Amino acid sequence: MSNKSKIESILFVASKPLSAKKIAAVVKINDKEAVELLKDLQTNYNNADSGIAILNNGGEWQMVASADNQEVSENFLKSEVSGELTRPQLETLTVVSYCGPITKPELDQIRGVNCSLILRNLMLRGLVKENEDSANLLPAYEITMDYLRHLGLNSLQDLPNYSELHKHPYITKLDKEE
Amino acid sequence: MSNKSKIESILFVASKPLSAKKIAAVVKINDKEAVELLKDLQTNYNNADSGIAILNNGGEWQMVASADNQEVSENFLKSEVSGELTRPQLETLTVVSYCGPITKPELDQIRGVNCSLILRNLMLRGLVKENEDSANLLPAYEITMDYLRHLGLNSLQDLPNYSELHKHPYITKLDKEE
Amino acid sequence: MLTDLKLEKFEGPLDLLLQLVDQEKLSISEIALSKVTEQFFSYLDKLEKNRPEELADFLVVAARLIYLKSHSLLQYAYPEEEEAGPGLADQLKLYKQYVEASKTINGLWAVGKVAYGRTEPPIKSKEFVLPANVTTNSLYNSMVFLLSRLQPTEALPKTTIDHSISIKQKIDSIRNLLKSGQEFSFKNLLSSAQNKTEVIVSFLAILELVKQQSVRFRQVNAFEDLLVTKN
Repeated sequence: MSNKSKIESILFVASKPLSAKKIAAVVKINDKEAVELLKDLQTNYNNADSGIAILNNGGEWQMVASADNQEVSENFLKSEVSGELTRPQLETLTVVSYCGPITKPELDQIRGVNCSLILRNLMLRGLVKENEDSANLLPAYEITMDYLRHLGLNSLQDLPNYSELHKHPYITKLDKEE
Repeated sequence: MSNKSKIESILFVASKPLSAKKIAAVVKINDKEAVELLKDLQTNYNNADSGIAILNNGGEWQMVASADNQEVSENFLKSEVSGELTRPQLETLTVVSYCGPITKPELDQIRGVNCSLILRNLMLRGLVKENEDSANLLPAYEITMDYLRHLGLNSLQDLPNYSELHKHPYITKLDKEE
Repeated sequence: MLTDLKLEKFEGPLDLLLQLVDQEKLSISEIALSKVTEQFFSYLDKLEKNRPEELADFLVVAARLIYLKSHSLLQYAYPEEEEAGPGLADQLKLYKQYVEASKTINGLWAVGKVAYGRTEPPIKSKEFVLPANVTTNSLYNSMVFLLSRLQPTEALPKTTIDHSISIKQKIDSIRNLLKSGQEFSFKNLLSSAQNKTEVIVSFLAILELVKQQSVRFRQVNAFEDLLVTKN
């Protein structure tokens, strides 16, 4: 069997998001090959009338039932309540969605207010997580796969104007200043 | 979305065999149509290099990882079970060890993030269990006997500095804030 | 110019600025910002009473507005200066883009389409395996690390804004000064100042009076004393 089909099997049996690194280790190929094959699978699955989609968020991958079929899926699962987002939560989530991984000073700078409490709140709701990469001194924040699932998107790149708002000059500038 | 894609989503999220009747009822089509569509999906999936297969056994249908990839699927699940805990998982297990039995809100409060997924994972790995004591409204979590035995301890009190860390003021202070 | 925007509705200083600029039907520019400076300041008093914890964020923007305003009034006093970081107008434009984008996100969120993952793995392991990194030592270290994170942060030193004198009080005293004479020296006015805040307040009071066309001032050479004359 091909490595691609092995990855398909692994994504299928997993019950949580998996890093490409982890998948590569199990299939015994290098990370780059794994990402290539994952993208390949994504192309196969993420078409207009597919009942299964492959999500990708910051190096993590997960196979899910299409968001469009939420209603029938809920017959077999406890339905997950999304709940309302408050205006500050929404604004913070938007910046983290477009600019993540992003540090708190960068986020504070963009919103013009201290975001500590909101971030804590969003982490408690499981919508934002602290980046575990400890190479940086400051923790960076990014959105979770659960949040992506609730938006019904396959990846953040599907957001309107993503590339424009993602690499904004001021953000990269802040990066250098910090 | 087409009925075929709905059935695909249903087979994906259900982790057990389903009768065509049940599937037809959820999609709101008749049984014969459902069987047609199931066969159709089977043709799509059950080809030589697919990582997912659809089984049909006596009127019941189930989506499974391809038999040919059984080894890699099992390796993956095994590595999931025996592999190292991630930092958040280890931290959650630590809190349950030193402060258990503990409810989920208490745990969330101490760690500052939602621990649902992590708890589920720790339970799947047999490290943590839900306290059966139904006197309380909220379930409490505590460590399992297996875990204690494998740590080589007779009781949690044998953990380093248990008495000091068990009721540490920083943690009891959080309780009062609630 | 009185505004009827409600304080509770602002997320933060940038949000307030954005709404003030919108209300004046201006597009975001440094000129627009200096035009809404006064309205912005009128909210600071209310803020101090109702949302004191957010005052610091608003004061940062207030300081930058004052800088912009004085810059636009006294352009010659600011030689070509490299600004540190993005300008306030640029920052506001960027903020506005994300506010717009948040509407899309809200739309997606509100639709409530959820992509469900599999919750149960098809095979479960029967025997118990202790994860490699779970040892009594690693548990202890992890607990100590957690406690260090829970350690209460020391309360920030509290300080209040120096309310020694307000611009209005200063304007009144300058008006009084001009009752007794046609002209006075700015340097003399400052010599009686109690602290830095009062120096700044005096300067702003003079700017305000110039704007109201109550006074004008003369300066023969750069960095020399200013002579303030009654109109």
